[in-house]
Amino acid sequence: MSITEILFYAFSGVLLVSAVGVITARNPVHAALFLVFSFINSAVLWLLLEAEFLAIVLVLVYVGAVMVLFLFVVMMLDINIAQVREGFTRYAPLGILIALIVVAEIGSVVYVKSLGTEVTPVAQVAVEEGYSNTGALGELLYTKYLYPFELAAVILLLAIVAAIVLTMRQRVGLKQQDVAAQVSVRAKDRIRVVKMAPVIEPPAGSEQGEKQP
Amino acid sequence: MSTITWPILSVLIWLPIAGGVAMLALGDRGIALGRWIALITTAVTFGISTLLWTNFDTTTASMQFVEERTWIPLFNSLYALGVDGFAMPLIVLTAFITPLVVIAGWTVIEKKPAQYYAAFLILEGLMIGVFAALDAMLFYVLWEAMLIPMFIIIGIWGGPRRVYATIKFFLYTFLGSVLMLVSLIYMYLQTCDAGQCSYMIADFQRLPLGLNEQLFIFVAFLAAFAVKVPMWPVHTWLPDAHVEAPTGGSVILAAIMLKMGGYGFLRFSLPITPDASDTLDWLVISLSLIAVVYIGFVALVQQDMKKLIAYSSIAHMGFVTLGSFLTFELMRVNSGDMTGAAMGIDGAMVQMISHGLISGAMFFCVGVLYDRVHSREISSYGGVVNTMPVFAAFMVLFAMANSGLPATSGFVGEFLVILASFRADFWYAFLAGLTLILGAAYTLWLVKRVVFGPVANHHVAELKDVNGRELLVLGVLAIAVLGLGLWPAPLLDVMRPTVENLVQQITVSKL
Amino acid sequence: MISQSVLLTIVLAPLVACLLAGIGGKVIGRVGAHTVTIAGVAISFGLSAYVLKLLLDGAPVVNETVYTWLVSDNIRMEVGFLIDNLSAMMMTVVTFVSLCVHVYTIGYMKDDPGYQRFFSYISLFTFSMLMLVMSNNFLQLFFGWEAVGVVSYLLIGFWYTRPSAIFANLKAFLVNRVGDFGFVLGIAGIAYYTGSIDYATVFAARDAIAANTMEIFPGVEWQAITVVCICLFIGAMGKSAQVPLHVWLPDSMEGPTPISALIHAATMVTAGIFMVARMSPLFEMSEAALSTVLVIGATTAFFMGLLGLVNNDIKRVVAYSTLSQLGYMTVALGVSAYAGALFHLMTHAFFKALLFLAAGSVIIGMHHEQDMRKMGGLKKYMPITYWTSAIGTLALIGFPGTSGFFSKDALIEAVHAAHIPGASYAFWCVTLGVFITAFYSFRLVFMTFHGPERFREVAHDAHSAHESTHVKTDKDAGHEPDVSHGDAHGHHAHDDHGHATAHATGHDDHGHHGPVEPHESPWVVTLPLILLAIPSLFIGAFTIGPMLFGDYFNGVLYVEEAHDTLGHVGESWHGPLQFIVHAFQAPTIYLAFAGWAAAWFLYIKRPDLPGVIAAKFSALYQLFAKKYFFDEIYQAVFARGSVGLGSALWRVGDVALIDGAAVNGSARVVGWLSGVMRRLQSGYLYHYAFAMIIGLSVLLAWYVLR
Amino acid sequence: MISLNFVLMLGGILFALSVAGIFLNRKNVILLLMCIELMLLAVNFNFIAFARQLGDLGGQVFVFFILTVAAAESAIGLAILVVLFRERKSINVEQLDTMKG
Repeated sequence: MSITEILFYAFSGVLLVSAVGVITARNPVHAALFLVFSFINSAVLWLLLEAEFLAIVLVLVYVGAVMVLFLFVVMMLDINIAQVREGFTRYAPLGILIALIVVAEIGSVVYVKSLGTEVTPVAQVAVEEGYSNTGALGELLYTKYLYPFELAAVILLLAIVAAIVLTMRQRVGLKQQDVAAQVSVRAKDRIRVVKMAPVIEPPAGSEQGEKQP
Repeated sequence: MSTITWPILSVLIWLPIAGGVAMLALGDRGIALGRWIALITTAVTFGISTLLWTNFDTTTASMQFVEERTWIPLFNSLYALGVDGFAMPLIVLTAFITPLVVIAGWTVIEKKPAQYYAAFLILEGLMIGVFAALDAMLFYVLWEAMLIPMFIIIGIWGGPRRVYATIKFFLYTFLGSVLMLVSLIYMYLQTCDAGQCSYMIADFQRLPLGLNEQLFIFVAFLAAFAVKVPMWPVHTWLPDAHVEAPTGGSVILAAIMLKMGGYGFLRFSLPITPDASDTLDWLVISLSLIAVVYIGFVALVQQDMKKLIAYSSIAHMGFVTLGSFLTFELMRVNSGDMTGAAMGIDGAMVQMISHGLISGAMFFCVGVLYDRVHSREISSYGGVVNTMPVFAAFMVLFAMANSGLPATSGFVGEFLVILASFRADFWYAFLAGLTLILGAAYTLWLVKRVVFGPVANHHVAELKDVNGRELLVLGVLAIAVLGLGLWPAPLLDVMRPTVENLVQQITVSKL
Repeated sequence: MISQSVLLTIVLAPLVACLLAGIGGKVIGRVGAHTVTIAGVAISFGLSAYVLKLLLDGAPVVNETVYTWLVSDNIRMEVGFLIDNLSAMMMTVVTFVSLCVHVYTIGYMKDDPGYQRFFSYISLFTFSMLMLVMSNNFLQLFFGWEAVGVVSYLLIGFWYTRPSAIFANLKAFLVNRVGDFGFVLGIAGIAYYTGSIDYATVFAARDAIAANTMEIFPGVEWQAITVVCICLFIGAMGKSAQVPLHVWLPDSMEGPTPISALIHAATMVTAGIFMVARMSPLFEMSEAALSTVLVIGATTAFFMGLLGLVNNDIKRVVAYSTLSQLGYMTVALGVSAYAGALFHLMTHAFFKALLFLAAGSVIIGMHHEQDMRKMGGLKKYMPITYWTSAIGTLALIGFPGTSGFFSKDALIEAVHAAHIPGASYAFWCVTLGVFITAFYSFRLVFMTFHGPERFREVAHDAHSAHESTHVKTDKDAGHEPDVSHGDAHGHHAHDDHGHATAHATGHDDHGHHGPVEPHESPWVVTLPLILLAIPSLFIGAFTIGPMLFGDYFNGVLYVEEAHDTLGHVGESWHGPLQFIVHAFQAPTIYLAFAGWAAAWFLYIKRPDLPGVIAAKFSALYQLFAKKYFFDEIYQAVFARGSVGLGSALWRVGDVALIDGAAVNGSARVVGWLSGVMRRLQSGYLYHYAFAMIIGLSVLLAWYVLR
Repeated sequence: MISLNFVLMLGGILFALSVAGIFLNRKNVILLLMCIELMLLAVNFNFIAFARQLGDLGGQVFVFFILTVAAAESAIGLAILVVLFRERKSINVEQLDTMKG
């Protein structure tokens, strides 16, 4: 048993424990933190599996961005934990049963049907000098997978726009400057010239003068 | 061979569609210009379609004016167009009817006129495409695409129960055609097994198929085409659709869309599955005869003019299916003597063209009345001749044509089919011949109640006779109806090689 | 040689005139309309006579194609002309009668707003009839056949505001269509067995038909030729109004009188006779078909004549007489005396047209009164009409020397000589029919022209009674497709000019001419009467020799040796005079005189008796007055029956079963199913998620365990 | 040498845990979202394991895309959550039954 394997098993164990923590934690904040922890464990495992770039991305993107977002939302929203936890165990047997079935199925695929052993592993060539997982991945992404990559970028953009549009709200009664309206204003919008009969009586003399020419 | 080197069929398909798109772009504000665009587009299309006729080689049964381009390389589907003696007259008919529809709707349509015309223009292109398609996938796509403009036409410019009618129309036709899709895909896979994947109809026709396969394919096709024709008992969408459709929609529906069913039988069912057709021809023939007799009686009691004409359409289309499927019975009865088979198919084709003209004309007539009184009920009329003598003359003419009077086109097809069916079985001819009586009964009773008699009410008393526009439409149709009735020989000459080829083809068993 | 252009001119001249008068009617005006149409028909008549003369001078028979209508499956359908002695005779007769009617119409229709239209129609009719008789193939025959039917339809319904007229025209067309139905089947049969529809080819191949049998009902073999001939004859029954398809002819009297003369007496109704004669090579092959023809003709001849006895409408009496005479012609066909039938057809065309036109003249003179009970003593007011109609009547009853005598007597002789099944029944029918014919013919003459001047007695209350009958009829006829109108027509007289304005104002014009003062008609009316009276009197004597016993129809008509009844009659032929003398040895002529005498006794000597007799034999009288209840039965069975059947099929089949159960039913099933399914949709997100996960694991399990 | 089977099994168990988590925390939308993240992570393990086993970087590319989409998804999901909370003052799934048939 090499050191790699020992490390791998150890981190795997921690990963599973923290995953159990995610699903059983009473407090969503704890759950989120457990999730962060399992992500970090996963990142380590991925490093061991020679996926260095992804491991870093996982930490940067997930732990750094997504999980922060989660925590942010969890804390921002005032969640009634008691109410949410109500009937926590009601479906637990079913859930555990399904989980066991899934495990059994995957186990049977892996061990009984020996799907993994059918896959002939490539001879592990020694990594050549100057090989970079990031570089190799990048080369692939910007050549063969260019279109999907662009598409992914668009999806992200879409997600940004969508998130903003969804959460933005127009508050009523907010005093705001409308520059367009200010620029396009015209005189007649502001001043109205009204023609009306004189309110003040003209001097009496002139009236007489008119009546008796 | 034809002397036309430019892609005439593509022009015929895409010109109206381009016109339709232009109409959409122009919108309702430019409708004064838009109407002229629509008219000119359709008129030019008709003009081009006559080139099809004049350059048609009447000595060959093979496809003419063929165009082939790659369309969907993934499954070897081609953008392949071409016409033979079946498709060409139907294309000309389509191109002939559409300008009339445009003229007829000139001032009548007030709601979203640009979109109305656009729908008809696009529909025209699609319909021509259906007749011209040589690739089954292209055929199928156009066949389904055609439903959309019609769906919109009935759904937007239709009568009060238009939603019910459109959904019924759509579901009925769609149900049939998905089954057709299944069998098309099946045959495509068969061609792949044979080595060369292809969706070409001609390849399907050459495909060797066992009897069971043929039976399934035949039934699937039957589902698609019988609904379209429509045959009893899948006909009930037609009266509803007709009643609710605007005049132009009814005209196109009756004049052209119904013909796609008949065309499908001739293009797909018979040549692709000759043995299944042989096995199941009794079914088609009995349904056709039921259509003629049963629907004849049903038409008699209709109170709604459009419904009556719709039912009469079903009865008349019964002749198309009857004529198309006589071949096998003839072979059995006359121990292999094929005389009469070509006559039956000739009759079916002539009946299709003629019914296109006559039913179109009848719906125009109803439209003329409807535009004035806004009622389709027979009882709302009576004595129309007193106030609209010119219209009455046309109506009587078309009614006579509808009841199969010699010298009108309505007679030719019925006569040929009766002649051919007599060879197969006396009773076929007998039952088909009943249409002489029934057709006259329901049509002329309609005429009696609507056209003749004293002025029935103040609506009728205030009627104005046809205006120049309506006179043009009815006059052109009258000339066509009489022309085809007095001299149908050119039409039959065009079809002869194709018909003979088809008869040859279907008498050879695929087993 | 007869050139094709002459023949085309004969046919197209009336058509061009029709189009000019019909489409350009407003432009050319009334005078223009009758000028062009009369010119057209006159040209046709002149050229027809010229063609006839050419043929008599030995010109070869013309059988040529004008153009090919269509070619389908190697059967060539053409439009062409066959001009032989038969068609030449028909052309001449048709154009002559048509010409007379055209002239007559100027006077008869002078006040009618549809003047141009009327002329257009009758010219169209002439065209159609010429197409029919000149045809050299079945297709064109059928075209002419239907075209005359359509014109008849248009003309019966000429006064389209009158409900009874538009009812009658629908009825006429539909009954004719029943005949046409048989006719088309017959044509189809001919095309089947001979592979052609050209007369010459078909007749040459007639043995091919005769050699075949067909099994229409399982187990019953019929000779194909019999089936084909009977089918063709059904067509003739419709057009020539033979029992049981005769019901339309009396009703067709709703049309203007010139039409009754031209179409419903002289020409169109004889198309059936013409057609069977044309098909003589076929009919000769089947004795069964001939017997059918014979029996139906005899029945029509006798029983329809009886109905003429009780009718009081002047036109209807003549109409029943027409039915009866058509029966005579059919009987002649049945005994293979085709020449006799055609001969009678020709003479009948003249004298029956004459009678109708005379009746029309009386109607004009009486200011459009048709009820004979309101006439009488018209002789001194309308002398020309009287004398011409007397001539017509004498010809009709077969007074020795008149043309009707020759044709009818020869015909009865031929029946006497016949031996095919039904011949003796036919003989009794036609012999007794002579008595009946004489009786009702003179009844008409006596009631109209002799006796007291009853038109002066027409009281106002009687008039209003007539009014109410009329209203009732209108109502009856208005709402059923095929309604007969019972007996209402039997005794109410019509305003023959009830055009739009008159009708709209409810017969106001009747009010002011209470007791009418009859007057002789103008010359345009009397001239045709005189023109027709001449052939009615004389043509028989001149033509009987060549037509019946000579070689006029050689090569046209075909008679089997065994059926040659006319040849038998011809053995004793020694010229017209001897024929008259010979006739006095047979009972027929005495029966005719007896009928005359009986009519004189009952309607001049003892005018009170008919009512007494009618009361005494009221059951019989009712039977006749109701026309053997044919109309009622047809009305109930066919008209109401088909409407009822249609209604049932529609409501049960279409609305309830197909639409209700199948179409909307499946929609309802879908709706109900979705109603059940929607309960599964709790709306809770996690339920959907659970469902997905469970489904996923099941799917996975299926993959794993497979 | 880490065996492929072990990694696959690890992914499977992680997946099963997140499935169980969906059942347990059915009422808390935030936790549901977290479970989905966990699920995606489990799937990513498989991709990475096979990528390594086959020496094909395509698997890692896929993980990359999955991460992208998952990020987008959770962003939008949380946005919806915020809006929902603003409307209902609660994120209790029990109250969200407008889709009830």
